[in-house]
Amino acid sequence: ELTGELRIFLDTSNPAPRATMEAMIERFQQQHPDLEIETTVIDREAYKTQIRNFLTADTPDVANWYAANRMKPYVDAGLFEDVSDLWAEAEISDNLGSTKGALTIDGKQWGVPYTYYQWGVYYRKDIFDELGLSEPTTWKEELANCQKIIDSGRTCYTIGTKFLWTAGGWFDYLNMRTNGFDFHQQLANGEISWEDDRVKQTFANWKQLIDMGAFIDNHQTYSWQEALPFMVKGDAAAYLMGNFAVAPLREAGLSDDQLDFYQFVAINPDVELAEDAPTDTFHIPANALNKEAARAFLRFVVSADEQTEINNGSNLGQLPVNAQSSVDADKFLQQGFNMLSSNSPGGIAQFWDRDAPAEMAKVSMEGFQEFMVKPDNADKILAKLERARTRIYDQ
Amino acid sequence: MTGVTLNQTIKRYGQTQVIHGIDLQIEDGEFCVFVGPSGCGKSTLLRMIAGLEETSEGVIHIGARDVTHMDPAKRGVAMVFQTYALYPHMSVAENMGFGLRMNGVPKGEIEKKVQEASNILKLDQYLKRKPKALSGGQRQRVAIGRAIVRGPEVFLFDEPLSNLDAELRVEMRVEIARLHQEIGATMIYVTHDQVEAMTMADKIVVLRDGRIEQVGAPMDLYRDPDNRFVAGFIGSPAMNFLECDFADGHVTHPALSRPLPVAASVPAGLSKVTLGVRPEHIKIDRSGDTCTVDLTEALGGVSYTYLLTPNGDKLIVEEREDQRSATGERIGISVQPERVMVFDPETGLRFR
Amino acid sequence: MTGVTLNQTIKRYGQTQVIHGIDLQIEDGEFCVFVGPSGCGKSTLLRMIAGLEETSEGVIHIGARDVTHMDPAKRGVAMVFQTYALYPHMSVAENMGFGLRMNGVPKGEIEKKVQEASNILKLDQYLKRKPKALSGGQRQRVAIGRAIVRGPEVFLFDEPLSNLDAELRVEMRVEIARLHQEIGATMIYVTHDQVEAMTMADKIVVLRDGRIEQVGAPMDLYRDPDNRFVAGFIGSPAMNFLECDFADGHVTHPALSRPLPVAASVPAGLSKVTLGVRPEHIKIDRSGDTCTVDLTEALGGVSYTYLLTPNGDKLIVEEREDQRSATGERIGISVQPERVMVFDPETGLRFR
Amino acid sequence: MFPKPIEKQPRAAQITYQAMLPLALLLWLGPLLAVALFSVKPEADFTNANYWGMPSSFEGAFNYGQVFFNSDMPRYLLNSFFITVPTVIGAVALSCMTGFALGIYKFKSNLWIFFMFVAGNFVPFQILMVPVRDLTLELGLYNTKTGLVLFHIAFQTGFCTLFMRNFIRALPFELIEAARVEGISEWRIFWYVVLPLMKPAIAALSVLIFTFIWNDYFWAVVLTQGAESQPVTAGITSFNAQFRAAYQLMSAGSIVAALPPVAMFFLMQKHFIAGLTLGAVK
Amino acid sequence: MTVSAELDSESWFHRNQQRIAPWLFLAPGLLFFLFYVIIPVFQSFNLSLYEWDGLGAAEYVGFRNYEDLYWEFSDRDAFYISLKNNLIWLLLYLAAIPAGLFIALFLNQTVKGIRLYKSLFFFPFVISQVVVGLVFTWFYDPTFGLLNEFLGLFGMGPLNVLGDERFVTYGIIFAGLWPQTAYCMILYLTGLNAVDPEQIEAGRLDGAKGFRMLWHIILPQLRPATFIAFVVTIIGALRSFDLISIMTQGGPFGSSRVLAYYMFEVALSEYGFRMGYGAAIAVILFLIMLCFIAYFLWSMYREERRH
Ligand SMILES: Nc1ncnc2c1ncn2[C@@H]1O[C@H](COP(=O)(O)OP(=O)(O)OP(=O)(O)O)[C@@H](O)[C@H]1O
Ligand SMILES: Nc1ncnc2c1ncn2[C@@H]1O[C@H](COP(=O)(O)OP(=O)(O)OP(=O)(O)O)[C@@H](O)[C@H]1O
Ligand SMILES: [Mg+2]
Ligand SMILES: [Mg+2]
Repeated sequence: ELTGELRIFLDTSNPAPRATMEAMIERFQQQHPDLEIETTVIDREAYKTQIRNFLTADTPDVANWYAANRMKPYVDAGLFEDVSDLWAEAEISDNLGSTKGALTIDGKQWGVPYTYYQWGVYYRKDIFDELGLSEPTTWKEELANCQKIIDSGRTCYTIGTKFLWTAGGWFDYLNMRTNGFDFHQQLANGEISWEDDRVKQTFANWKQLIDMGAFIDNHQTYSWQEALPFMVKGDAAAYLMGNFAVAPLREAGLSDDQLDFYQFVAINPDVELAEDAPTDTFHIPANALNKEAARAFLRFVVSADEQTEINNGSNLGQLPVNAQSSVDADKFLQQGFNMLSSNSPGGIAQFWDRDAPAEMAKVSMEGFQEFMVKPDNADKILAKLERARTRIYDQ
Repeated sequence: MTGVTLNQTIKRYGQTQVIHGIDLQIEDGEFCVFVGPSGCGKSTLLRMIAGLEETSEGVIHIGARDVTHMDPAKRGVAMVFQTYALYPHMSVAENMGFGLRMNGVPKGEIEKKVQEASNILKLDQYLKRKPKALSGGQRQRVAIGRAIVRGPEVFLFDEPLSNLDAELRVEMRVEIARLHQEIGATMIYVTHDQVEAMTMADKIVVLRDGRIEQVGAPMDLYRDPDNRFVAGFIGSPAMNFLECDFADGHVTHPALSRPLPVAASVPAGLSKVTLGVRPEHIKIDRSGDTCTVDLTEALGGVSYTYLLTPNGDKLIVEEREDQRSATGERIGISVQPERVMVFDPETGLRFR
Repeated sequence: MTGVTLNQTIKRYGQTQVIHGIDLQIEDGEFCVFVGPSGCGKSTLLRMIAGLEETSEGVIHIGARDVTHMDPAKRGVAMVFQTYALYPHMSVAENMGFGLRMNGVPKGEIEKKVQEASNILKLDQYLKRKPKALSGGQRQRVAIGRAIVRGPEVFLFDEPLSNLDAELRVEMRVEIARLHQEIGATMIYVTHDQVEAMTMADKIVVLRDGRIEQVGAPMDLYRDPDNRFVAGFIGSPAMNFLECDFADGHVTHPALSRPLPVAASVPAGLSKVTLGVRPEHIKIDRSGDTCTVDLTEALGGVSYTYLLTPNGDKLIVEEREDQRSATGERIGISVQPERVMVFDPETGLRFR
Repeated sequence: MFPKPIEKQPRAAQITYQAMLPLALLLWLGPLLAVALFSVKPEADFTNANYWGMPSSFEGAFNYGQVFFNSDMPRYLLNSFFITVPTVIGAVALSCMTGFALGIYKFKSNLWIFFMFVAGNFVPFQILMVPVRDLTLELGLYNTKTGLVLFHIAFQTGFCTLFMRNFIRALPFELIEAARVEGISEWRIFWYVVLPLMKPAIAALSVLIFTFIWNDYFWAVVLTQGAESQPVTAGITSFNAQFRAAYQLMSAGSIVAALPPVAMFFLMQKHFIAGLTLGAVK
Repeated sequence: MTVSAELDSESWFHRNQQRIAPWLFLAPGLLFFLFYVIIPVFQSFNLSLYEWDGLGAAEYVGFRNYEDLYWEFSDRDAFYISLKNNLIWLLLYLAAIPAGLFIALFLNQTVKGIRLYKSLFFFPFVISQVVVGLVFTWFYDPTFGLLNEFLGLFGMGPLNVLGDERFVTYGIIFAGLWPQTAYCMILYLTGLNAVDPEQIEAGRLDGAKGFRMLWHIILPQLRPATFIAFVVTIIGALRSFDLISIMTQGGPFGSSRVLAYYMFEVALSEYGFRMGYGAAIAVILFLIMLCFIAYFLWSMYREERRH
């Protein structure tokens, strides 16, 4: 039986996820009544800087984070516990195979996933209907649709790039559709010049949208939440976003009749479709004091039942990582699940700021933001990114 | 003609009236000194003439011009302040030339005038210095220079020497007096220093509580004051006052060995009067024994003897160096009848 | 015996020496006044005696004890500062008793002593007040009270009255003199006020540039100064000095109608001397015409006449009220030979 | 007085001036008033784009209720108090002593030590960020109020010393000499003579430091995380993350966060201004 | 010094009280200050020669961080922008001084209720910069901000101040000027109180009026206030962090960064953790500030000499 103290740090500061997590921890508590669990929820943005500090001092026993490159610095610094032992257990190895890669560095696993979600285009079905549009599948259709939307006095896409990463989403898709998953990963790994013609092609595609006025104005001053009302009010018809956007859109009053989803269209027919599906994870800091309880907690989180529970529509509203869990009947989750499992032959990316090293991610997303505001600066921006690349990967 | 005339001038601060209808005529080229106890309105009156305080009622003329509501800069007056009020960031020359500069006088002319003034005041070698680098006396001279440069018709001084130490004060006093002789402008001078008033003034105006008590030449006020206030105020050490019985043209007081005849015409029926006699007019009579010597102070050339009269009144007697009394000694005093003054004990008015 | 003795005391601040080997003997119970121009080292010397400044060289005794390097508190001295230095947050009684309290004297005893002192100084009714609620004179009295309470052997005063106005200054001066008579302790008093020095001191120490010029009783210094500096420093208005030719026991000067015989023994071969004569010892000779009246100042009882001698020297003459000269008048002067002093024009030393 | 007193000017000028005062104030405080207005509006006003009009209903109680009962705000406020008050006490206490030492005693390094405090007070504090964070981590005080308090005390000591030393310098030195002649030990001179006289300075400095520390954001971000130790300035950002785009709540939260120093200023105005002009440097 | 032959029985401590006492009084404050302020400054200098991610071991790289800064500068990258913005801050922030003076002159009257007005005008200085930042973010908001409503009245705008790299820095500085002006205002108000009335009167007699009076007579007397206002404004400009962090996070695309924010971003933010690099930026910032510190200490030294 587990005793002692278990300190959990979470970044799920938005009301719904926060409640979900707290409920889950409560269930774990009931299983282990003698364990003293202390939960600290930190603002999502602040968490990203503070994880550095608390991994080295005042360390919790469990902390959530993100997969792939985002966890690499901590793994390299020896601040995350190697949990390969958990992954060796049948329960996990059998059911969590699809996400293992995202959690593996140097052949070892450094945490467990607890949720993931699809990205794609959420759109106002009622507006599409009104304009007689249907879900596009090709770049040409996409552009045509967009033109019609614009002609109707709306913009096609809402977006808020104040915190930069939303622009990263657009870049992910445009680049993966233009140049393919592998190219995209090589770019993230610094193996390809930003001044490569293929990259330029991606930007050229992007520019088509920008030039026709597809994005809302002033997006650089909005956070992603602040960009929601444009869609809610019908000023914008679509939003390239993660599935977590559904909840606030519904809250804001959009019914499922008004809201729908389609996979980002193909651009280059020669490349296979690949998707963004960021995986959120739990880790045990290397300096944790109660690793036994922490491991138990991680096992608990990935168990099929908990996965079903926390990812269902009334909670996180995302996809469970355990193959044994059931996906909520929610139409977006179903569509997403299908898309990721059957229509993503190219591969699954984590997200630009998780795949690229932090510094590169920062510089490049700034570049994306700038590009979206001043598309004519493309060459200058790419030159700058190229300079950053040579410096960052050099070290 | 640039005298200054005040006609029924009144000054009020809100409800309180501090100057109560002053009439005063200061002649062209006269050196007029305002004296009086602190708070009597000397500065206020001066500042009304300067235009720094509004005149609530009445009329002020400078020369033939009615200046009552004129801008200070237009009145043709210059003022020297107690704290000098030099501009600390300007050099001596700049300080002196500032007023002209503000009035658009050409540079060359300013320089010439500054040069002239600094010649008069022997400030030539300090023209480049800042006021901070000057001694008190030099600063005061610059302040005066600033006034001279503007060539005003009337100079106003508000206790210009009270921030200087005793020695410098004497020096500057003489200098201002000389300046007055040299340039001959009308000057109005506020002070509460006895000596300054006596030595510098052509005319002294004694103020009390916003009213004029007496106007006159210094020695006239000293010899022939109108009332007890002026008599006590002018002269140092101050006049001695003794409350005496009066009868038959004679006053009696325990300190006096016998009744003293007085020439003043005291109204009939008055049995008490105040007798005033200056310290230098009392002679010590070593054969008498009406008073006790309380203390003596020898200052070299002169010494002051503090006496206690039988009824506890105090008297100060000035003695020349050769005579000297010892503490505790019992002595008498004698007074020449023509040297004493007689005042109404109620109103303080002098009976002549 | 609690006199104060200084033996070859020297004070240096870094490189500069400001007190140059002072020898001084102050008797028990004596009232000793230090005077001298500003910056001459009066305060420094006093503070060395108090122990507030280290003595660089030499020895200081208070009574029989060598206190040269002793803690101020151990010297048995009390000091009264120019700015009073009252603790503003303590009442009068607390101010006076604070030193005793900090040194562990029992409460009852403190109270008794404070009571005694406040009786002497008539401060009884103010004991509960804070210094802020007192007038300048009362504050100074509290400062003195604080000194008295500690029952010191030596009182030190550093210009205690210079922050008071003229009237109060006279009053407090008398009071301190009386206090000295009452408690009879040794007192050392720094001032630059002529009158205070002359009237209060048993012994005046005249300092210049960190050296003693002369020590003596007030009237001795006045009548019989050792040198030109002391002669000029003591007495107001200051002594007149004339550079004269000397021959055959007579001095000649254009202002004098004929050579003046002097009794002083002037060294042989000296043809120039400085003649010193006080303003009150010059008589105006209306029949003469050697001098021009530059300016007269009438103060009432006395008036000062500023004369210009033919060679441009200046002279001040004191006249009694009856005589008076007019500006520009030409007059002669006469001096009684026994009233003049003769000084070495180089060293300033007096020839007796 | 400059400019010329308005009461000495024509009646028309007086009336214009009197009228302009409130107008100017309104303009000057406009942004703040807008926030206050926001904080009593119902949410509906924002969705209906009624940003600047009158509130359609008065929801002040509800909004502020949300802030106090449905967020971490009260905790952040408490944290701020527990950070600010000890800092004020600590910094003032330390600087009373350093100010006394530097203001009263003459010793060779006096001026240099004083200048060190002054210079330290002026460094861009960002340069301290990394080392101080490491030091705090090493001391095990990261993410504690104590860690923040200790640093604040140390850093503010620079400014406070400048302030106190100059204040003590202005005290009449004779007071200390008088006490020394009376045989009072140095410590007691400090305690019985100087400290009571420093009351005004202590008051002024306390108010000033209170606002400085209360309003600190940078160090709160660098040295703390999470609601258990962060002060309200840092808290308000996560509060805003929680209620993003709920302008009425963000406004109410901001007002609540701004209130304590404002109240402090109003209560202790005299001291506050004295502090600013005496010490005069932030 | 000759040592007195007579040695008291007092303790060594008692005899040397005056020499020891200052050090005892200084010790706590001095130690605190040394450990938290002085030593860290030198540590930062040292750290700037290392490359360190805050997690593993630091690697000595000599001046490479500075080299990188140089390249960033010559490439007109983030460091160049930060430096440039810092200079803009320095220059424009000084506008708080005349603005403060103007308001102080406006309020320097004795009409009824003026005290309350003065305190209300002082408000912006007391509230946290975080709140100021929020307030101005809304003020500038491109959709509903008061600024655009206002511009709309004159048929201008709309302007997205915080979203436009041409305006963003000026927008933030303007927000910063708000509290800073209030600060300068209070300094000038107290300064005006201390203006020697006799000098004003002398000026009036000399015929100086209005602006000429202000320029020739009042301003020179306000020098101390101006000096202090200058110092605090410079410091404020160089330390500016809160507003940028709250209002733009350095954006859009990094165009509103200043050194203080950039170093935080590099060293401690989400995508950062190049401690050595951050330290190098801090050192540059420190060196800029050093000019002002030196000037300030020098003028203080002169002041001390005079006493
Ligand atoms: N601004 C003012 N408001 C109200 N009363 C004033 C004002 N200025 C002066 N007074 C009053 O006017 C009276 C005269 O003041 P004034 O300064 O003229 O006196 P004074 O004779 O110059 O005194 P002192 O010798 O002390 O300078 C005083 O009673 C004073 O209190
Ligand atoms: N701390 C010091 N350092 C250097 N020189 C000093 C110091 N204190 C005083 N002096 C110098 O010592 C000399 C004597 O000063 P002191 O204060 O004793 O003069 P004083 O006779 O009291 O003058 P005053 O009448 O102005 O008070 C002066 O020349 C002064 O400049
Ligand atoms: Mg006056
Ligand atoms: Mg002295």
